[in-house]
Amino acid sequence: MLEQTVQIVSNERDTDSHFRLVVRASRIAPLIQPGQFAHVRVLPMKDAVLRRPFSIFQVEGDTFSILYKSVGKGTEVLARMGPGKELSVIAPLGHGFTVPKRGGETPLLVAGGYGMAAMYLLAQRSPQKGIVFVGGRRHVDILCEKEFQALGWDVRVTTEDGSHGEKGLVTKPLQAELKRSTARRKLFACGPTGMLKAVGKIAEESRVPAELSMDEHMCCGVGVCLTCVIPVKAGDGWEYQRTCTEGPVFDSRKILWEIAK
Amino acid sequence: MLEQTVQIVSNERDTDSHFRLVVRASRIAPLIQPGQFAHVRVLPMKDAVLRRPFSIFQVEGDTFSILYKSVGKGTEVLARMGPGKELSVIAPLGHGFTVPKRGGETPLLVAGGYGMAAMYLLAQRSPQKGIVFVGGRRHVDILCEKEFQALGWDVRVTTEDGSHGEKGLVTKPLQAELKRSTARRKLFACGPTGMLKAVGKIAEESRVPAELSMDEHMCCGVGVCLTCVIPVKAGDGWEYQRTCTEGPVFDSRKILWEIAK
Amino acid sequence: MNLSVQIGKLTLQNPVMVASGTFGYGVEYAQLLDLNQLGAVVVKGIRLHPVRGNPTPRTVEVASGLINAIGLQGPGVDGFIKKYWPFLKKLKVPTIINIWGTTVDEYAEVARRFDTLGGVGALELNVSCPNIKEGGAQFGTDVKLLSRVVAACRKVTELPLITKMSPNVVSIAPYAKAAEDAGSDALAVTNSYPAMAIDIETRKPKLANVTGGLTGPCLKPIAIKLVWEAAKVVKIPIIGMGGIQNAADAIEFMMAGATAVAVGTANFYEPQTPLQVIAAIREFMQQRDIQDVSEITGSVQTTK
Amino acid sequence: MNLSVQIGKLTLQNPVMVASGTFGYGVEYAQLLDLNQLGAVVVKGIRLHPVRGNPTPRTVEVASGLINAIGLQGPGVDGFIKKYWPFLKKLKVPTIINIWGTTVDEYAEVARRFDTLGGVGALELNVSCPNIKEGGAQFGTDVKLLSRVVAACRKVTELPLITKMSPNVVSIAPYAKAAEDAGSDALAVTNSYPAMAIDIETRKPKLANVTGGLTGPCLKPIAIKLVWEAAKVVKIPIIGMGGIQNAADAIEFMMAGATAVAVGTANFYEPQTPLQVIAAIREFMQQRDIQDVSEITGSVQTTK
Ligand SMILES: Cc1cc2nc3c(=O)[nH]c(=O)nc-3n(C[C@H](O)[C@H](O)[C@H](O)COP(=O)(O)OP(=O)(O)OC[C@H]3O[C@@H](n4cnc5c(N)ncnc54)[C@H](O)[C@@H]3O)c2cc1C
Ligand SMILES: Cc1cc2nc3c(=O)[nH]c(=O)nc-3n(C[C@H](O)[C@H](O)[C@H](O)COP(=O)(O)OP(=O)(O)OC[C@H]3O[C@@H](n4cnc5c(N)ncnc54)[C@H](O)[C@@H]3O)c2cc1C
Ligand SMILES: Cc1cc2nc3c(=O)[nH]c(=O)nc-3n(C[C@H](O)[C@H](O)[C@H](O)COP(=O)(O)O)c2cc1C
Ligand SMILES: Cc1cc2nc3c(=O)[nH]c(=O)nc-3n(C[C@H](O)[C@H](O)[C@H](O)COP(=O)(O)O)c2cc1C
Ligand code: FES
Ligand code: FES
Repeated sequence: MLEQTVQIVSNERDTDSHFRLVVRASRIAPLIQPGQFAHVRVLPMKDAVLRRPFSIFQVEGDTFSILYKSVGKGTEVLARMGPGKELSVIAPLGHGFTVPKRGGETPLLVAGGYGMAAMYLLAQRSPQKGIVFVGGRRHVDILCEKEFQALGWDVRVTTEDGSHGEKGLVTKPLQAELKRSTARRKLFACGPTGMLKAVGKIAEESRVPAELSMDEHMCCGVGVCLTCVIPVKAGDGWEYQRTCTEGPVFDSRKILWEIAK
Repeated sequence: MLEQTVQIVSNERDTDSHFRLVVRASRIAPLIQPGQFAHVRVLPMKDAVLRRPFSIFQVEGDTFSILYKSVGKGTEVLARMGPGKELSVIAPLGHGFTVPKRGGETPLLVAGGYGMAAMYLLAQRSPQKGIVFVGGRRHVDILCEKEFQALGWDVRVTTEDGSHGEKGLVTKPLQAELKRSTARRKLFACGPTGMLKAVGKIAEESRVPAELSMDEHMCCGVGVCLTCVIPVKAGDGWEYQRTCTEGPVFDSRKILWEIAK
Repeated sequence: MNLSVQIGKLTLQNPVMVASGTFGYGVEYAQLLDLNQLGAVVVKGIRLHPVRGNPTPRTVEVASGLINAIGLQGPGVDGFIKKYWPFLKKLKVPTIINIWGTTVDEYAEVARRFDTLGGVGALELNVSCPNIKEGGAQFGTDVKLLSRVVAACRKVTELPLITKMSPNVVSIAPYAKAAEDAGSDALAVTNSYPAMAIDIETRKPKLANVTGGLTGPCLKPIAIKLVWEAAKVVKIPIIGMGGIQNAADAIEFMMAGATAVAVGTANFYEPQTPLQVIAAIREFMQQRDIQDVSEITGSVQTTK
Repeated sequence: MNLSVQIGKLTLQNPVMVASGTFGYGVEYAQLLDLNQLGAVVVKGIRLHPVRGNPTPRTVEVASGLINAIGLQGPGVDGFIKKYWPFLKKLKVPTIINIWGTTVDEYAEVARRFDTLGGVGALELNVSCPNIKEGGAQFGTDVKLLSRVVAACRKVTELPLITKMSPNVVSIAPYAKAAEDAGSDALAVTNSYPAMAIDIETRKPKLANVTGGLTGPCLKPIAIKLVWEAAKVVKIPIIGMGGIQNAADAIEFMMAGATAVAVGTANFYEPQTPLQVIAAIREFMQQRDIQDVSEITGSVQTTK
């Protein structure tokens, strides 16, 4: 974890309201592990008191990038910032994915929306290639499909409106795949909470392990404020653990969905 | 008084931290009288709840301009806004200067700092030319000297550090001028409160009328909030009158300097 | 689609009014917006006699807010009637007159004067101005005094009475209840919050009055909570205010329990705010097929 | 040039600490800044037993502020001593422990436990958390209960006691006086202000706890006034907090009467804030030839 003032290398529209931001962060880049995130202070956002968290998408040399959707005041201001402008970044943060080992379980990645971004490094650094299941509402919500294909992964697209790939939810081809064979597999998922919950259930039913990257509202991002907690099994009972510190990636068996809202 | 969203035509550095802003405001421009001001909403200034008042400098066709000093958060944001960007303006506001009549008293203008800007229209629209006394701390504080000369007015510069014109305060050459002749004269002044007070005193001693444009902290700018008041003689006593509505220009004899802080 | 709301026996064509002290006597803004589109015009606080108010500086901008210590400058009842009433009485929308006094009797006397004037829409009792030594907040932070002021005014007028509450209390509930019990027809929640700012260069307070009242967006989360709490204990309508800048803010107040709202500090920045809020509330209702604006009031879903 | 200040018998190398609940247990920020440069580290509130805290969402950003309803999640005295004390006790700067309970006895018991621990810098009595049903604010808004809590803790420890005041009172003066009289060595002014926000799309409160405590820059003008008023009635030092973002804010608190200050919400945005404030206070003093930081305290020039 480091705090660094970084320069924007590029910040361009991807699809629709999604943008790709590349920053030069020489000290941070080498430290990044798959599934970690960056806590970004958008300096021109004047009446804000919080940073904004984003999963780290790609790392290249002394740069890293994020893939973000413009949804509110922070991301809207960010989307208007050009190359050369400065941001303050605290990164890398959080406990990321366990990178698969050669010869271990076959990784099945499940992503929704910008969850795709959080999994690129995992796919890239995994010695074992697998399948990426990616879902979205419309075609424009399917991000970085090409990048995953370029890594040699099998990408299975679903959209709710059928405008790209198979029509339906991402869990449909995932379940089909799990039924198709009995090979050892492990799930890795990142996306909206509803999807994560569904993936957790599928994992349990199929008795495959799963690592889920939880999307919780954050404040400090470094473990001091206790905003971002989720209920996690501990001892005989449960306790609130911090998504920003113990997570964002949790073993799906540990999450108490009944208590989480 | 109108509210209009206007486009910036140009916004360029003048001297030091002074800028000239020209906006296209077709409905407002024709209404402007000398000594009136514009109340400007700097839209990107996010956590602000107030507009910022500026004297109107020049009017040309469907544009008007202001000459402003970057001193705080509003003017700093403003200084970074380029042509094409929008501002919301309420103008023209306030009760301005009485434009001299042909054959009447000779106008003597006294200006400090950006007070100079507030007097340009007065000089331009006065059928009778006169003298402009302009003072500042340093050479860079003397604004739009050339513009007044181009109007055919006699410009007498003083600076406190002697870097331009006569060394000393603006009141020095003014007093000398008043002593020099007994012709009928009228003073018009705009600048810091200390200067206005001194001019008011000189006017009283020399028994010449004076109109002073008061620089009071403003809030609404249109007379509803009662922020900008100064103590003014009324009946047997005095009352607080609004700089934004009854002023900014007041007859100097009416101002109660003892009560004003 | 119905936007009209009821404040006692007064019907407003829509729930958006302006906040006392931020809209002068209406006439000043008449050039910039059509006053007849408002729910009501609420004028600056008036006591029996003319009031000079505090020395300057009287306002200072702070983060997402404003502190003011105007000190209730005003023309007094007679001055108001002479100078502003001829204009106001011709408006098609009601005028609500914000009144105050330094004694219970003065409140009642001012209420009586406006009762006899005829044509006044409602009276708003300002028992919560933090910027004057006598009168104002002392009445709004003492339950017994508050009851007495409201009851005394109730006795002399049938005009709808709106009690303007102070935010500066441990819990608003007993005050809200007291105002209702004493005969108030509605509550205005909330007035400004006592605050202060210091110029570190001069080491002087930024206001001549040293302290003042904080208003604007920074106050909204506090005001929302006060409205929500007051709405739980009273049956009379609440007029919500404190930092409203747009329709989302206004709707938030209504969901918390407000029947109507008032736009204050935002007028200084953008005088069109009240009209923009009205238009956008209408749009919000259209999009969600809400037939009556009263469906929004108190619709927040809480388990508490 | 002297920056050190005195809080009871505790000497701080400079007047800038961090606010409880915004700095975890110190260890979390240790990678980002040198804790040994702070005036003191103040840890998150601790009661006798472990506390789970409230459901989520627990915080929401508002205009120039934050509302939180964490609900004092924490490891309890034993958990804290086991998990965090080994790290904290090695710091060169004092650790101030923020404590609370649901009864007067629990406050005293927690105080006693930390007294016997050894090496603790001071205890801060949180009698003003708005986010828990029992304990917290109920003690801070009732003068008698407040006195009892402070007196009970005073009996069991010689550690400097700092009473953390609630802003949610009509006047802070009687509470400040009560805390001083009951043996408090200092006051912390102020805790967060009760507030609420509603999501108008879902019609649900933005916090699972419905209401929370407002902090950040929006609170500063209220906090400055509270410090100024408290400083007029007590002789013990005041630790000022509420929206401090930079040295100018910190100096404003000191001029209002604070001996020391704490940086809270700003840590989330910029963890370097406390160190930046220390550096800039030093610069402020240098430029003005101020020899001792105590010269700033209470130096506001008012006629009131
Ligand atoms: C660990 C983590 C990783 C993330 N990675 C990415 C990413 O790779 N790409 C991406 O586009 N977004 C990502 N997000 C979500 C991103 O942080 C929010 O979209 C962003 O903070 C919104 O900021 P804003 O100022 O634009 O929106 P605001 O104006 O603050 O809010 C707009 C809307 O977004 C919601 N929102 C605000 N904060 C969050 C949050 N933390 N999580 C979810 N919704 C929120 C609000 O409730 C509101 O509805 C991630 C969030 C977390 C916690
Ligand atoms: C009628 C009138 C006409 C004016 N004409 C001009 C003009 O032609 N050119 C020009 O440069 N300025 C003019 N001013 C001053 C101008 O309004 C302020 O400089 C501006 O509001 C500062 O805004 P800011 O956000 O940059 O500063 P802030 O960050 O708000 O404040 C920075 C500093 O400026 C001071 N300040 C803030 N508002 C005022 C104010 N209304 N008057 C004086 N000082 C203030 C503050 O006290 C502070 O010290 C005029 C003011 C008035 C009342
Ligand atoms: C400059 C100013 C003057 C005010 N004068 C009065 C007043 O005379 N009477 C009154 O009851 N409230 C007065 N108020 C309070 C407002 O009516 C309103 O309650 C408060 O500003 C909160 O709303 P806002 O945040 O939208 O401004 C005044 C507020 C301001 C800013
Ligand atoms: C997330 C959060 C948690 C807090 N937890 C505590 C706490 O445990 N005990 C306490 O006394 N104050 C707590 N506070 C209050 C702060 O210590 C401080 O008094 C308040 O935030 C005002 O300062 P600020 O505006 O600089 O944040 C908390 C504040 C925040 C924002
Ligand atoms: S966001 Fe603060 S603890 Fe996780
Ligand atoms: S600035 Fe509001 S009355 Fe003049």
